[in-house]
Amino acid sequence: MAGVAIARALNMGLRKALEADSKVIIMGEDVGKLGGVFRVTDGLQKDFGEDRVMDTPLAESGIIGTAVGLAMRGYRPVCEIQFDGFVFPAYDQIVNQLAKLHYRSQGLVKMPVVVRIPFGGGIGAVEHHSESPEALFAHVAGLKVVACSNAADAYTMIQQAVASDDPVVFFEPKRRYWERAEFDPSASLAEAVPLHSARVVRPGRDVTVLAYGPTVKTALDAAKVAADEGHELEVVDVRSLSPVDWDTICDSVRRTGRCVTVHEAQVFLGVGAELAARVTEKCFYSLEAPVLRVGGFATPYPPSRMEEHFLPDLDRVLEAVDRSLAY
Amino acid sequence: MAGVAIARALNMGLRKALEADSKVIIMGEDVGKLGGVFRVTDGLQKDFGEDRVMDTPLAESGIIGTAVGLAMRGYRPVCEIQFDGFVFPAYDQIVNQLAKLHYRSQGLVKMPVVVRIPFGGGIGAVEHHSESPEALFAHVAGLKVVACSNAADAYTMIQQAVASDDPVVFFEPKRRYWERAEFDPSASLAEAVPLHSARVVRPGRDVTVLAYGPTVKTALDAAKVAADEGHELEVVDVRSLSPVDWDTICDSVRRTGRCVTVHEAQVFLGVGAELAARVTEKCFYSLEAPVLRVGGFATPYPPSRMEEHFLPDLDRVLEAVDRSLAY
Amino acid sequence: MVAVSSMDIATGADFVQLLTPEGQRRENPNYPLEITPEEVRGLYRDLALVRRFDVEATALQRQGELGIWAQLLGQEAAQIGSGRALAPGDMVFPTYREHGVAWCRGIPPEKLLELFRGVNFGGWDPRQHNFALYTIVIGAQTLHATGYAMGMQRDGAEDAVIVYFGDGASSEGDVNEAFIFAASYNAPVVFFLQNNQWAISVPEERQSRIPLYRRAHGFGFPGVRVDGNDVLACLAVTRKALQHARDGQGPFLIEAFTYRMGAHTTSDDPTRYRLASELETWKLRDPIERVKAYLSRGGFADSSFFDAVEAEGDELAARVRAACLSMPEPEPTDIFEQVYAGGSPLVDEDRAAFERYLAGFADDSLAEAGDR
Amino acid sequence: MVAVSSMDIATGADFVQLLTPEGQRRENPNYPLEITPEEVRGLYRDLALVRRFDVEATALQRQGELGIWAQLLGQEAAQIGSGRALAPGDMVFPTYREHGVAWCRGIPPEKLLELFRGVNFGGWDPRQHNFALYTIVIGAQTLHATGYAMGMQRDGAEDAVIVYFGDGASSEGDVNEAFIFAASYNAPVVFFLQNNQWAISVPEERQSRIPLYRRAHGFGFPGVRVDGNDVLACLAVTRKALQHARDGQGPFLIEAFTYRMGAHTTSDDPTRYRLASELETWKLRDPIERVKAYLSRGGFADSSFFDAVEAEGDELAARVRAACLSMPEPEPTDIFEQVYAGGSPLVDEDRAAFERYLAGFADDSLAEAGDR
Ligand SMILES: Cc1ncc(C[n+]2csc(CCOP(=O)(O)OP(=O)(O)O)c2C)c(N)n1
Ligand SMILES: Cc1ncc(C[n+]2csc(CCOP(=O)(O)OP(=O)(O)O)c2C)c(N)n1
Ligand SMILES: [Mg+2]
Ligand SMILES: [Mg+2]
Repeated sequence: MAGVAIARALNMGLRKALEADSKVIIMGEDVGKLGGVFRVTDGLQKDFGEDRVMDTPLAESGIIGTAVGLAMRGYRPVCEIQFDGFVFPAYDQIVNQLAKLHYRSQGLVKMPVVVRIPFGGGIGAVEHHSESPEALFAHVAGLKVVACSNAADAYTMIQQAVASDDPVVFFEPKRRYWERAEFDPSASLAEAVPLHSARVVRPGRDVTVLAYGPTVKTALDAAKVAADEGHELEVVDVRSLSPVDWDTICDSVRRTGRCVTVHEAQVFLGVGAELAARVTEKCFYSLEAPVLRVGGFATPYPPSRMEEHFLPDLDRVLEAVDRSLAY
Repeated sequence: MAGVAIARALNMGLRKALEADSKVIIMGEDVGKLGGVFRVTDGLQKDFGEDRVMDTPLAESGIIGTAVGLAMRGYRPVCEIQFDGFVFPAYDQIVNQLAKLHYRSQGLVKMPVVVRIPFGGGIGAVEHHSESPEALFAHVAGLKVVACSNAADAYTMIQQAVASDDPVVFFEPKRRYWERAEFDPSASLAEAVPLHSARVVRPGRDVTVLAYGPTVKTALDAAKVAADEGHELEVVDVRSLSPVDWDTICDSVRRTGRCVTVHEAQVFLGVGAELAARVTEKCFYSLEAPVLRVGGFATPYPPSRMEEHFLPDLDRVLEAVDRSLAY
Repeated sequence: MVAVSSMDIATGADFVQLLTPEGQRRENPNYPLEITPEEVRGLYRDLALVRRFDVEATALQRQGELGIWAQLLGQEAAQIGSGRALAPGDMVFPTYREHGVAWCRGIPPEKLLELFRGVNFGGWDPRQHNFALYTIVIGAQTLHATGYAMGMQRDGAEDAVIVYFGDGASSEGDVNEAFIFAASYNAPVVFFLQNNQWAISVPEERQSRIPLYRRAHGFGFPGVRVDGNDVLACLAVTRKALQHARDGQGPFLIEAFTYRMGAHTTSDDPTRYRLASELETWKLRDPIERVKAYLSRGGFADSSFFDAVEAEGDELAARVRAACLSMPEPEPTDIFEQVYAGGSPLVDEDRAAFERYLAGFADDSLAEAGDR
Repeated sequence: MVAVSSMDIATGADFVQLLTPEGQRRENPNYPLEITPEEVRGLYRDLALVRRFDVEATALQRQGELGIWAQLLGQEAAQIGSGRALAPGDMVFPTYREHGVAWCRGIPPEKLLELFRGVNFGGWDPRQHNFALYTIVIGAQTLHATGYAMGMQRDGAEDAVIVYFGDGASSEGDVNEAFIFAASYNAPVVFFLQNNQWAISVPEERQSRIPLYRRAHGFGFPGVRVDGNDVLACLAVTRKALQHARDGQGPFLIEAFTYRMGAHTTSDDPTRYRLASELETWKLRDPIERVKAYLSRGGFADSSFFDAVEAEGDELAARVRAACLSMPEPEPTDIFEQVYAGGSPLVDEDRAAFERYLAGFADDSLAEAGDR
């Protein structure tokens, strides 16, 4: 079908999920009549009713905490957190309850809950609207964490996340919501690549670039420019941040011998730290250079007039690639 | 002076801080008459009064949120979180407010707040009482994060943390609270090693072992055994998890060419990931082996009857050391 | 400041009591209670047995068989009264102290020891008993209860949810958000607050300067205070609250005013923060004595009955002790079980490495004859 | 369910109003107000100027000069009435919409644009104006306000704190914990809830099924509802609440019942979730028109006065616009400023690397004549 924007693809995927299972419900702030501030739930309340697409009181802990109770009752809540910076009031319910209940109950209590979080910067927003907290969830055992980077994946991955019997924190690349791509919405979910697999989105022999969410496009843009300069970058969309698909990643790094990671979150203890540490451990003898990490600085997200400098861009990726090649 | 337990050393340090500055106040659950469940604030309310050593309502977000307000008014609150697993209700106030206010106010608003957290397992407790959430704070720009491992440091570091004009998350090695050490409480704070420095606690030439908090003792015990087997481990107490003292650490790794990290938190995206990634980047040509990481498993903290297997012990450290030496 | 002493309140007017500390029946027009001597004897038995069980568990902890134990001593009436008001389809969300309610839900008492011994996080199937796992993070379960009740609404079920929490818990944001969601969606949930007047060492006055049952009025639903040491009052009020929820009238808050006669847990030392005299006063309001007095004075039970219950208690205690001592140890590799419903390669990798590591010892001990 | 329609309440009895929508003075024995025509003219001027400023800021956003703007349209009386009740020593904790209160605290309006333009997170010194930075995380500031008030208590200060929040915010755990801490410590803080009936697209009924001012009663302190479009009532009630706090009587909740006449922010589209007719009804209760009617009818002001204020507004708007357009851009390296009071090698390292990186371009552009 013709080009579809990521936000719209998510909307289509959620609609499919609501149709597929009457236990699926959507809850959050402004997800009803407004359709969410990014319109990801546009029209869903109208078609599925207020019991299944529910505006909640303004309380994130309440949203996740009641979703946990609904899941105990057999429902499959999909919770929307309006912006990345506002997930923290719900952090306790996510970390201590949602993530641990299956383990604590020795598997008797399932937690098929999806927590949707638009993340990352670049939209000129005010503070708390441009955060990248993914590492704060990926470090928590019991959660699964994924990030989509394009419309086709958005459409498929959101359905896979809703179908998962484990809690999934689902990160959506805010500043790419309007990027369009073509895909076949009738393709069967069963034949789609598994939710927790990475994917090589551009092959290349010189340097492996690991990215996810909004920085996948950045990496692809960088690869184009690098190609003109005679360097073939292999871009891997990590897609699943917990668990990570090490086979796909290490297979690439063993071929290129060089690796650069790219995300918006601050480098210090960001997902890139785990990628670097484990890739080094698994591919030690293949590495020509240390894994280099490109990401946000060790500062809070700055006022929007400075964000273009904070966000890893094509040039910062290429600069790291050059440093890697210089080893 | 004669051997003092860590819990007692912290109590002495807090008393000194209360004496040194009338703006210092202690707040938390059961810190008053009870003196805290670990008696770290024992006797302080009696001597400094209820306005300076304050039992709070049972609400962690309220504790940190009001501490932020008290700091705006010029106070220096020291907040006790009763157990590691109970800090999460306060996570939003810590991450979005406490950590960011100095930056957001362009330096006009200081946040001299200490958040004390007894952390780690090994005391046979029920769930949520044995967590190691340090990475979840070290990844947050605007916070400083430290962990003490012995009574002498506990006494000094808590005073340095209270004296810091930045928010400090202060991790205390729960299961080592009763370990004793001798130190001179009259030594001047000015001459103490800086709060954010690491320290070589046992020199050795073969492998650098990086540890902090409760695992420093584990590492030292391992070093003794390794010595019998002819391997000289250099044990570095990382002490400051944000910022990290890379000079001390890299100086050691460049000499040994091998590095093993040890903490109780799960390895995946634990502090060891950043230590491994950056040490590899900074010492690439000196490394004979990849940095190996010993830590908790990728599971929630298990029921206490299994915790001895979950916690990195002497043997798991030695096993990693052997693997490192095998490269 | 408007601090209210607990005592005033407990004797105040806005306080439901159907059985006085002396064992006198009182009528309350709002909470009529038809109850046969036989039923009261049943309640007495419940009260006596859970207390006996609690005493045994405490002893087991002292003897090192449990890591810690949270005693219910003094709160038997609040738990049995409310627990016996429940219908089978109702769902219960407890804290870590609701041993009496667990008893009413048919959970074998020895199962309650497993969490405290540290072999698992709860030895029962929440679905089988409609009794959730104990929740230790204060207040968190009130939101789960509210969400579960919202699910019942969607299912058109005729059941209700009851959630237990304490005076200290009432200060947590989660509990107040639960009140808001429950009121907003008119969810069929009964909030059962056991005000035992202490949150470890912190007195209830630190949490609220007015009686806690009034908290509900500010959120737009009913709240009443009941004598938490009066099993009949707790039964009658909880029945009414559950009916209120079933009838689609939404949430209801019950504050059971009681007293924690023991330590917070076996790790606690109350002498550091409260006077022994306080305990003495409350012994006079003992939840079990007043039922015994009522049964004896009314000629509804004689010593043979009380002796029989005592004997039954000792048997129960012996059975629980035996079960505790013979409780199987978990396998080290149980650590890796059920982290995810769908599994995870990350967990599998750790498990494999750990198994290799354990195997390594086996070899060592053969080879080096275990010289490390 | 007991849902209450806003309209009923706004016209109900438990509602303080001193100036009707038609501009008639009303007396309320509990809130006597002595006020001179001169003072009312001053209030009119405040109301008119902040509205004019708000209109200009909205226009600047439309023209791309601001990333976003949160309009106060319709809430002028709530903000000016409460803002003018403050003493210099009182401390204010705003949300992101309190432009009118900022005006009363002497903050140059153009300073308010800096956050929304994205050059910083707030262009004023909180200490100099006793006006904290805007807080965007809903409800978080209520705890800061309570803590600050606890500090005032310790200092023996005779000031009070006022904290602003919305109807949606009332559902956040933090706000309820702030009520609890404030009541527990009897802190001198006034909670000023602007109920503009909407949390973006969510109506107030979703947050509470009873009037929000009653929330305070459940926590043990006074709560009153005032006509938020009546500047005189907001002034009188806030004065009384602040005095209550100063007198050591602790917290006080004011619910200013008003209406958000504009969109939530310039990014919002209210037509998706509310009827235009609602807006029409509320235009009849406009907070400025009624003051104008009162002044005119009473002969306290003539057209020359109103014209002068309008002219002053246009000057203000022009000044604000000019200031916005000439606002200096931040330096890229400002990103690294003031992360810590004590500095951090981690930040320094990133800063150094970034400066090398920028320098690299300079070289490039010389060398490769900028061919990337
Ligand atoms: C979020 C959280 N904070 C702190 C604790 C530690 N803690 C355990 S019980 C308790 C007191 C609870 O008091 P209350 O709610 O009155 O229940 P009670 O124990 O008296 O039945 C505290 C502070 C916890 N378990 N969870
Ligand atoms: C914790 C948090 N959650 C969500 C948001 C997104 N958000 C911004 S304003 C708003 C609605 C606030 O409504 P209300 O409290 O009534 O204040 P108003 O905007 O009406 O003045 C929401 C949900 C936020 N800023 N913070
Ligand atoms: Mg209690
Ligand atoms: Mg509002």
